[in-house]
Amino acid sequence: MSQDHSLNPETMPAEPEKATLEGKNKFFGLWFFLGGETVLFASLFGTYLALKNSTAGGPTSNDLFGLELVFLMTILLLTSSLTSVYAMYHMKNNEFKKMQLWLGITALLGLGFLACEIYEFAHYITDYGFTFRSSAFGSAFYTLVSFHGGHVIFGLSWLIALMVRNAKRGLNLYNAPKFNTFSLYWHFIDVVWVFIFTVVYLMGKVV
Amino acid sequence: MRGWMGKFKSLFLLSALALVLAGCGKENLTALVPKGYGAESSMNLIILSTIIMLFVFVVVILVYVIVLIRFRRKKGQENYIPKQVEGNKTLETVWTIIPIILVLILAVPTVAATFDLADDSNASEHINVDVTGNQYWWHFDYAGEEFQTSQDLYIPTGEKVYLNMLSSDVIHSLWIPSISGKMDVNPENVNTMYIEAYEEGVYWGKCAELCGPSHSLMDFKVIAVSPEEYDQWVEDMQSVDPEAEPQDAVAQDGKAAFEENSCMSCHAIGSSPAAVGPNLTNFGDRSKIAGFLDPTKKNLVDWLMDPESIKPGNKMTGNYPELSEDEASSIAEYLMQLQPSEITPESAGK
Amino acid sequence: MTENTSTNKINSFQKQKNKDEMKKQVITFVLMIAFTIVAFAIVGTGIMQKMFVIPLLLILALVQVGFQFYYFMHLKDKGHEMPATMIYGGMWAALLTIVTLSVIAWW
Amino acid sequence: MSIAATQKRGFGTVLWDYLTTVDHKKIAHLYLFGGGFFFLLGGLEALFIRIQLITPENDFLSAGLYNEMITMHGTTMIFLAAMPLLLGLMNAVMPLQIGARDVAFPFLNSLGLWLFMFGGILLNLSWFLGGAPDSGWTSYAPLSIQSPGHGVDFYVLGLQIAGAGTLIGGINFLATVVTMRAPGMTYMRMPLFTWATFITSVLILFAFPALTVGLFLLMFDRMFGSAFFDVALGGNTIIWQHLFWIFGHPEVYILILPAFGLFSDIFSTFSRKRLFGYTAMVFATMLIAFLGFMVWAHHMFTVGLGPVANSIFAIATMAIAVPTGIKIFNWLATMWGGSIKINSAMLWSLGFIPTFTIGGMTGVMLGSSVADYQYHDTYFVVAHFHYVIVGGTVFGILAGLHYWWPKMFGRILHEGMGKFTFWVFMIGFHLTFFIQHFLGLMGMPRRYWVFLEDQGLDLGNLISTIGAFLMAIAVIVFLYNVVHTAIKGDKAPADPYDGRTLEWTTASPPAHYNFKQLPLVRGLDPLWIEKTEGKGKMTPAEPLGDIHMPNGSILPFIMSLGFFIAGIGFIFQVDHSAWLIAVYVGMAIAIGCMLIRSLKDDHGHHIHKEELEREAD
Ligand code: HEA
Ligand code: HEA
Ligand SMILES: [Cu+2]
Repeated sequence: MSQDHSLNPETMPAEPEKATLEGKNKFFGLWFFLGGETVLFASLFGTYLALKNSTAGGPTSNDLFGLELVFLMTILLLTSSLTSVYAMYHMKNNEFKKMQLWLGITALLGLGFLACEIYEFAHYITDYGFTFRSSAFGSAFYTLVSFHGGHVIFGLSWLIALMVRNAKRGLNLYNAPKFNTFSLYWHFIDVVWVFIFTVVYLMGKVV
Repeated sequence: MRGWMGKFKSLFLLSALALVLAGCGKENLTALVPKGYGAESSMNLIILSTIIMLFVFVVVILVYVIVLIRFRRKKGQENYIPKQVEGNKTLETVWTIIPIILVLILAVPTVAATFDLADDSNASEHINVDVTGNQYWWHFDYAGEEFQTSQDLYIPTGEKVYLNMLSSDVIHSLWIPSISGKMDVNPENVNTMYIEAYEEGVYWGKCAELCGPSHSLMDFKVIAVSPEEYDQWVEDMQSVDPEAEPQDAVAQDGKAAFEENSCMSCHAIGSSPAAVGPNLTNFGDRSKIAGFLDPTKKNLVDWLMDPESIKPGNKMTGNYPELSEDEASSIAEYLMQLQPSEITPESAGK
Repeated sequence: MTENTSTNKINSFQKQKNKDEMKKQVITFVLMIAFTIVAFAIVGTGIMQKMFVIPLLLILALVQVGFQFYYFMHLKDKGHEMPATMIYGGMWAALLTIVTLSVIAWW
Repeated sequence: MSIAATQKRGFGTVLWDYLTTVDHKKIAHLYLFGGGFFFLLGGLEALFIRIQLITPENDFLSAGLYNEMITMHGTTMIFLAAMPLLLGLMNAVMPLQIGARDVAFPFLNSLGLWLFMFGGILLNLSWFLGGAPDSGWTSYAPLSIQSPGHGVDFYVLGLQIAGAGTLIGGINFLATVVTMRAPGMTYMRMPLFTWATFITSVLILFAFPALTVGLFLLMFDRMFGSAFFDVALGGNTIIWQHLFWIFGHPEVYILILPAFGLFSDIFSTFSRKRLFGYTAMVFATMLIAFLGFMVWAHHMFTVGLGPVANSIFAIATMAIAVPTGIKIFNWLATMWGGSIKINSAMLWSLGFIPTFTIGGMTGVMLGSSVADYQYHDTYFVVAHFHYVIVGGTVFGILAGLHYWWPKMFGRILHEGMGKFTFWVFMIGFHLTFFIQHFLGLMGMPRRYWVFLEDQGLDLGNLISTIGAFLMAIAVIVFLYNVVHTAIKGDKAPADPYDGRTLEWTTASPPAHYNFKQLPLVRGLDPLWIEKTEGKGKMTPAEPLGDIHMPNGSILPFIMSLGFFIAGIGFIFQVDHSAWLIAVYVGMAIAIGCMLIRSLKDDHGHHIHKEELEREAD
């Protein structure tokens, strides 16, 4: 089949993720999407900043947040960013097995992050009675952080689907762009988290 | 601010007047004939910008007409290929610079007027009225005085009156076209706006922010009277005795029925700053019933019997026992007799 | 339907280049972690006044995000002009949004 | 896809073909069909509004129904009529103009279309399921929070779904322009309509996420008890207004820039002249888009943001007059010295210039904040935006339809009827809306269910209503024209207007792969260059070879259906939790489709060289 041939050339090109037109399209498409996501999160951050002091007598950010957990979460997510870079490194070297391995580690770190987040929310709800409905601050906090969490969940599902689907078939010019777009998306999630831990947690602790 | 554009203004006022004379626009309602400070500030800018726009429009249309007359493809020109022009630096610069200048001419006075109208640093030296917007009526609480009114706002002419506005439900917007532009009445924060009427009269006020089904019926009146009359009116309002028995028997029945049917749980006669329903102290003096109906007894009875059919979605409907025709009629009689002052919309309207 | 391609060799020049790039990225990572620790330390110990902490935190975050974009996501590389434009555009709109909502929705 | 060809095949096949198509030209047909349908619906709602306002204190509509009518009129017209019609034109023409065989993401293109369709249907179902939204197309909180029934819920979910479709469409166009231009088609050789598509897509990309977030907040408040706009719990209703207008103002440029683009193409074609000041036109478009993000608070001058904010936004708003003026004058200069041929497409374009100039100028007047204290929320504003939206966007859509009808459908619209439509519509339009400037200043606020007697507003409103009916007549004639043309219109040649750009090098309508061989572009107005240099035909940039095309798929349709079902579930789960089943089922369908899409490789198919050789030019 002609596709087979063009997607599995004798030597992999230097940038397998952008070697085909489809690959290029995916690459640009995802970047543009991230441009839009920037505004999406900006709107959420703006809403949060406008409402962060509207606690309606309930717990404030300073009462709630503990830095230890957030630090752990940050390290998990930052590290997962690095591991996905390793995966892309191996993709460019056409070392499929190693790529899968690093992607696997990325997924585990992401799962760890999610577990921490769920624990954190449960802690606020049971120990402080602080919920989505408590106050405008509560609504804004949970919405912002869960939108990020939702992105992590989506990213993980995407990653797992990619890994499982391609486990047997190896790397080619059809799926290399998919791995690459995933990694860009994953980095972006990390970027958003950097602002969340800075603006929500750290600044929420500075009184 | 006043008179920064003498000649053009009088010219425009003249043409505006012509419009009014031609039957376009109702006096004391139209923004085209300003009778207050805010409306005048706005009108100055409206005139200035209209002049600029007319200039621009004339230029555009001139070129447009010339183009259409001179450059139509005529018979015998089917194969004519015009010269392909890429552009022209000079021309393009000209039509970039001139609009910039025009915009600046408009921007400077706009900014000046914006700051002028937003200046509330002297509010405490003037009359302050706390305004509450409600679906679908207005509550006016005269700060420092012991009385409130609804629907009719009395102000002295030639003086700044500061309105501190808050909504009890959704967003409203207070607008008195011939005295002042509008400002939103938000539920979470007090907005302050000052108004000043130049002449005595009854001015129409409207709600300008969609606030539900009866948004279009949320009218009110501003009654501008001379400062002396205003003082008199304040005095009259101060000295109202809410318990006073009406003169005739029908009205006395009305008062009883009014109390029996728990009207008082929402309305107040006499001072009551927190109002669920309109304050009725000077109901008999009001220019309109429910903000927009002529003050006839029939209209009032109709209102009392079935407010929903008159102001859909209002909050009185269903909150009081059903009235018999008689009860409604006697309550109407009672309310119409609540006329604490000689200073009324009628006397101000002249 | 497709045979595994990992047998395909890629030339050694390319490999060396990828390796160099990877080295930079690891350094980037170390810096990012360091920045994070500094940020948490400042807040955790409370050694600084609010007036200084908040701008400092924001600067630390911005630099970190710059690292992510430019090194991890290769925005610095050739062929990324259009993506960079769009991200800057998005950030501009984002900045306006955030500034407005935190400044003029003030009550 | 010519209409004659359609008739030869069974209805079922055609339907299936359209449901599964990923061909940008057929997707364009669907956008035009859907947008056209919603335009009629929105127009009908406009007529109801005008009938209600024909006399003072009319009781043709009840108060609640009137509010539903204006809300649905505005929402339908903007989101379901104007934008889809424009997206339809972009889909039909932009890939042809850059010499591409397809778009970057054919599958997503189709997904965007179906999301719009199902979003629109969902929104309009509200009429039958307990009442339409009634808080205005702007849905200001807390009115929209307190609005009883499910109307606003339909608004939230309908727009969320349709909006996602638009966003997807925008990203698709961006990637298409970046990666799929024919050899030689540099950015600065792209026709203005392509430029407009590109920049409009940028606006979509940055504006819609703000609406997405706003709608989520509204949905959370209405359905899940959050407190964003609940003042008692510290909420702030101004946040909604900011988010809505951060989206809303760029949105109006999303509506006008494509029209600007196509007018540029039309003026230059029918003046037989190169567009005057091409570079300035491109940069003016960018500048409008850029400034468009910094002016949204001019819708909020009366909110009480304070004099500093009001001044900044007033100046930024007025600044937009400058790049727009550059455009107006460049169009005039394009025609100056040209050889102007006036047909229906050109008539709409010529009608646009004075009309839009008036609308734009009243815009600048509105931008003067203190003057806006008077204009705001009155019929002056209604007049302003109908002048720019109808006089700009709708005129633009009609111009584009007349201009590209042969390219899209293979037949030429009837000229006589076209001209009749234009004149009646034009007269009706000015009758309807010019007087509204004065109505507003004379004290008539907008969104008024009734106006009272004896306020001097009767005559103006009567005239306005009469004008609306003239527009309705014009629209009906246009519809008749479409039917007439489909049945016995003249067959169109490839290049009926002595065109200048690449779309006129393809057959009318084009083969589904557009170009047998990609053309080599040698400058701005590539076809014109070849014509003046004697060849009259593009030089191919590649030898004849196999063409790779994407496969059709029903998944976008089913996926959108899934979101639609989930949307209904979300709306009614407030009443009874059994409706959550619909949410789960709908989401399962949608996610299932996504999984199928990502797990099943789809390499598309090839059209072989031999086949292409067999087909005549
Ligand atoms: C296609 C849609 C479209 C377009 C293109 C515009 C264009 C403009 N609009 Fe409009 N606008 C709307 C759609 C649009 N608008 C809608 C729908 C609303 C109401 C929403 C609602 O509340 O429901 C609205 C409301 C609206 C308001 C808020 C009014 C209020 O609610 O109080 C304002 C205020 O500044 C405004 C301003 C402008 C300006 C300055 C432009 C400028 O872009 C115009 C620029 C053009 C020109 C100026 C003409 C050509 C220029 C020249 C010939 C050069 C020389 C000119 C000068 C020097 C002046 N618009
Ligand atoms: C693209 C946008 C667009 C378009 C094209 C129009 C077109 C029209 N609009 Fe609309 N309008 C808005 C966007 C638009 N409008 C918006 C955003 C609002 C604000 C809403 C709000 O306040 O929230 C508004 C508000 C608005 C009002 C103010 C209502 C109020 O504030 O109370 C009025 C009143 O006159 C009006 C009238 C009209 C008319 C007469 C047309 C005409 O041009 C329509 C012409 C079309 C026709 C007449 C169609 C003919 C149809 C048939 C012949 C029927 C065929 C039948 C079938 C087969 C179904 N519009
Ligand atoms: Cu705007």
